[in-house]
Amino acid sequence: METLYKELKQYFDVDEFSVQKASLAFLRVPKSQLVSLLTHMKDIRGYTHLVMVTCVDYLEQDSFLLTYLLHNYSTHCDLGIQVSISRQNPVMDGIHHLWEQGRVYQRELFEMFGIDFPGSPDVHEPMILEGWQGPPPMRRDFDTKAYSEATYSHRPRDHKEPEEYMKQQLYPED
Amino acid sequence: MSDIEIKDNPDIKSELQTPPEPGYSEWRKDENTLYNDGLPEEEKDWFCDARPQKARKSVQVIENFLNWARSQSLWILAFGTGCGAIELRPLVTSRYDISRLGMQPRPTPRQANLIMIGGYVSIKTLKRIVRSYEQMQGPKFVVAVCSCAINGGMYWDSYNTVKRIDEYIPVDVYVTGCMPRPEAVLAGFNKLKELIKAGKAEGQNLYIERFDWYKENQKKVIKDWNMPDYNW
Amino acid sequence: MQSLYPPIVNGKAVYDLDSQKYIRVWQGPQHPGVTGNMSLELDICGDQVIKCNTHVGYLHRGFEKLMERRRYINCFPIVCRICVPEPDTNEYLFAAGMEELMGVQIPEKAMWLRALNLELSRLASFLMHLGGQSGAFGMGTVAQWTIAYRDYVLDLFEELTGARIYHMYMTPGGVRGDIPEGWIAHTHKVLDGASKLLDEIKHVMLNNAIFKQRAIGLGVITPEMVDHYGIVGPNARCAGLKRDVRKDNPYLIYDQLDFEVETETAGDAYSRTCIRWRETHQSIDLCRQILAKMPPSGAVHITLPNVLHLKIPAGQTYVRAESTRGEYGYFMVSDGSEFPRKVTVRGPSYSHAMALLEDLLVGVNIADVAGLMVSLHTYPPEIER
Amino acid sequence: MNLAYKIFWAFISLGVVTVWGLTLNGIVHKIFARVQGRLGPPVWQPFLDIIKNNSIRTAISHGVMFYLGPVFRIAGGIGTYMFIPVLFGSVYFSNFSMSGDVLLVMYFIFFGQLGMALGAGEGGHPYSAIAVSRGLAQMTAFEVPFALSVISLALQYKTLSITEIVAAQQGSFLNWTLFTNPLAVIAAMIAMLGMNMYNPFSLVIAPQEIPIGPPTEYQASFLGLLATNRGIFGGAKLVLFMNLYFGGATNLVELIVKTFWIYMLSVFVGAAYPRFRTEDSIRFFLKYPTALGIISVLLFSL
Repeated sequence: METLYKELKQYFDVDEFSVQKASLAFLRVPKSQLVSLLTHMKDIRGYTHLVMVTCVDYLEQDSFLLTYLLHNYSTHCDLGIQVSISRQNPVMDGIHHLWEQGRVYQRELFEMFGIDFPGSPDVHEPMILEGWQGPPPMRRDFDTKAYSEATYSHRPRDHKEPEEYMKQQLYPED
Repeated sequence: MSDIEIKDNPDIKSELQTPPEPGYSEWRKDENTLYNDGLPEEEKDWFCDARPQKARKSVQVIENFLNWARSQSLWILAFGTGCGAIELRPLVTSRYDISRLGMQPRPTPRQANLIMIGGYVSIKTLKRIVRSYEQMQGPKFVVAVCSCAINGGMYWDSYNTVKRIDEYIPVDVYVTGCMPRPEAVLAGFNKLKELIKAGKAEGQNLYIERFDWYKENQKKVIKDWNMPDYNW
Repeated sequence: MQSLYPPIVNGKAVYDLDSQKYIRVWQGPQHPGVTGNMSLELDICGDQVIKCNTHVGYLHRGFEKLMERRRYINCFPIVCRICVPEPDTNEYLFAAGMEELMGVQIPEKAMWLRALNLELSRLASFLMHLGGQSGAFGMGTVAQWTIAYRDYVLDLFEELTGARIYHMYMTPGGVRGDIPEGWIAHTHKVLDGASKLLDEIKHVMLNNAIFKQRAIGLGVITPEMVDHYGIVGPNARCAGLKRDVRKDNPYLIYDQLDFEVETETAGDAYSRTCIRWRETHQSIDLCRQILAKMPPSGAVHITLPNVLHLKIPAGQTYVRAESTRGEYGYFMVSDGSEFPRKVTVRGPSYSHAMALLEDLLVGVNIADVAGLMVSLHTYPPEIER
Repeated sequence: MNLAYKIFWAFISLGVVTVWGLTLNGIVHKIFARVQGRLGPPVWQPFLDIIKNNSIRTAISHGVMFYLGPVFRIAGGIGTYMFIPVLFGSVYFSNFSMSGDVLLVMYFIFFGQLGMALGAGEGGHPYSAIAVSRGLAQMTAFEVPFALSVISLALQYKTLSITEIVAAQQGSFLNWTLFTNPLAVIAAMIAMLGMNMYNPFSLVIAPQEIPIGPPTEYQASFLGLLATNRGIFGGAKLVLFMNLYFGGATNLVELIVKTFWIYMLSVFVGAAYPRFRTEDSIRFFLKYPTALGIISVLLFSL
């Protein structure tokens, strides 16, 4: 993995390389070089399997961290390629031309985080949520508990509160 | 896990937050017609806009006999709405075999009498459940399996699942547990049979009676209401 | 003769649904032929599907959001609910990810017990799949046999873990308990019965002329498609690729077990069924091997500090395991607090049921839609979580 | 015997065959269940289902033809039955067999299904339309070997009257068509597998693909009517096959035993096979059974 990083360093602006375990490493790449790096990894380095695309919301740093995890079936190694994009204008280049399932991940990311992938097929169509009117739900600033309490009614408990009840049972003198 | 605890239909009346209003809600034209607001203008002609009416019962003696027959031949709608559907398969196979009780899965809501709500209900599924429920021909029964259908269960703080299914469709029998064992579900079915025989499972008429209340609850959570107000 | 398929303009088929040549039908979510709660929007011409759209999201509960606001130990009861037929993979992966980030090692015996549990759950899931596959082609008898037999495997789980479906057995730091008395003999009995049942299934289902006629040549996956669509597990192995996480990246004690990766070359629904049939046998064999090689005694879990206030050092990792449907993975990010920063679940159905199914279904007879869909062994909650 | 008595006894025999047909349905479900390793529904379950379906309080109609679909179907079933002699030599259980022949009966077999197709088509559900087209295609296919087999019988017995065909088979069991014209019987029995809609020819009503088929939209008393017809039509078909190929029956016990075993053929095949696609089943019907039918016709016409 270290040698791979050194070789990649010659062509791309990769940094923040970290090895998690023998078969897994992460590195950071600027937004503009992501698609060319993925194409390079897929076509030349044998990282042909796109395991997943995911996003972590760093609200405090005002950025989204996208992780593209690639797997190499001949060395059985994973490489997580991470790219940080602005939270204010989340637009990213699509990878649906490299992997067919990329468009599904991009649809999900648009729906759950509001990250736009211009040109990706059906990306603006609702995939999982139907008739959703709130903010993208997986964003850190969306409070699911508050939303749930405001939208759905709660069934009142018609028995004893378990906390009180157990206290009476176990520590009656308190 | 999975205690066998079957509750009778909790009297919904006592838990109503807002009693059904005497006036007409804004989505109802008059006493007997529905607005069908969610539909596009050109499709409004295609759908029935009559308000559903309460079904008449026959003479008590005949009704008792018919109730007995209904209880002996319950057809379940084959709609796996959540994890609870996984226990439907052991139920129809040889270990538990609900066909002994005269029950069988039925793939179309038109021919089913019983809908089994298997656990959590997401908003997208709720829309389909309401649709399937309204397409079923009465008397129709609802068995809600798993805790999630009762009070939200594990997903009490999820933004996409409803916490009480009885606000949206009338429920006859609840089966608690996550997952309830097939025996518990079977006991729930037997309880339902008793209720039917006793003439207490009148969910269909309850739905019509409190139609406005149910519709308002449904429209509150289903934000894109693009179907007729009542799916005939 | 007029072409069956509509003209393609800008990469999209253009046709008029009102022309009475095409009809749009929905299969699901309320449809017995569709696996789980998802739906297919099929445009058909005569008996042939010309376009398919998969619709998912009927089971979305927002697990990844819910986990962000639960402590690590509170996540445990909900992770197994992501996949109902095979919850143990989720339990294992979440526990393994946590342990890796914490840098703890679990005892030897716990590893064997985890592997045993994983293999048993694979067995149960495969039995259900074989039943579903035969049921999709109308052979209700085999479906009844296998699904009923799966119940005996669930009985084993019940005896070992106390629950039928959701076991919550693999807690962080090991497993919850050791094997109860008499369980091993019971397990051997169930495994023997299962391999006998599988032989019967071979006679009734795999050798059946009509089954072969319908399944052979249905939904062929070529080796070129595998990486393009992200196909994993038996669906990739049926195209002739030797890809099995248990061999490639051995986890737990799989490097100490003796097994071969099953492959087929045809890539159609029949070869997928055959692979799964053989892998069921393999699971039975692995269970027997584990029972034979397992250390008889030893600690089954390590003592963790108070799990309610467990803080995990900052870091990120990806762990994977082989489920019945293929590679299952958890991507976990910790920021050093008591709550996980992000847990992403990579379910194998994600690529199978969406992009792959939509393309494979084109040109298939509408009668075979259910058979093809079941043969990919998709399970919707993995997609939407 | 005057006409009023005749009608009276025809209705009695209709009742008998309905009850027997439904009981057979129940027995068949029980046998399927036992093959699958479970207890199965009670034998009287079809009766309960009919009562239940008729006691549904609401029903949705989609128009006049939708109403008439099940009516046509049951008219076809009753029509089929009315022109078949049930018991040979019995004045009570001979229905109106003197006025019609086997061609009329075949017409009625078609009639019910076509009427049902019209009614189901008005249901408006795409599944109904797809299943109707598949069902009619498959029906046309299995009518070919059946018609060939009937032609072969007509050549053999030089008559089309069912009563005379039965009369010709009396005496010893060696006089049955089964032994005198085995090729025609095999062709017709394969056609019967298709008629009974069990596996492998059950694609039309397959729940996994196009659920339930033509009656997708039918509910409540419509479905009750269809289920009743399943008893009548199923019974009538069995009686027809018994008369044509298995020497008829002279008393009710013989009728029950023979129809039971004729029905069991579909059950044995149905429990062990998956189902054909429509085009495969059409191809199958037009291959082996049709060839057998043609050979048997040639044998008796030369």
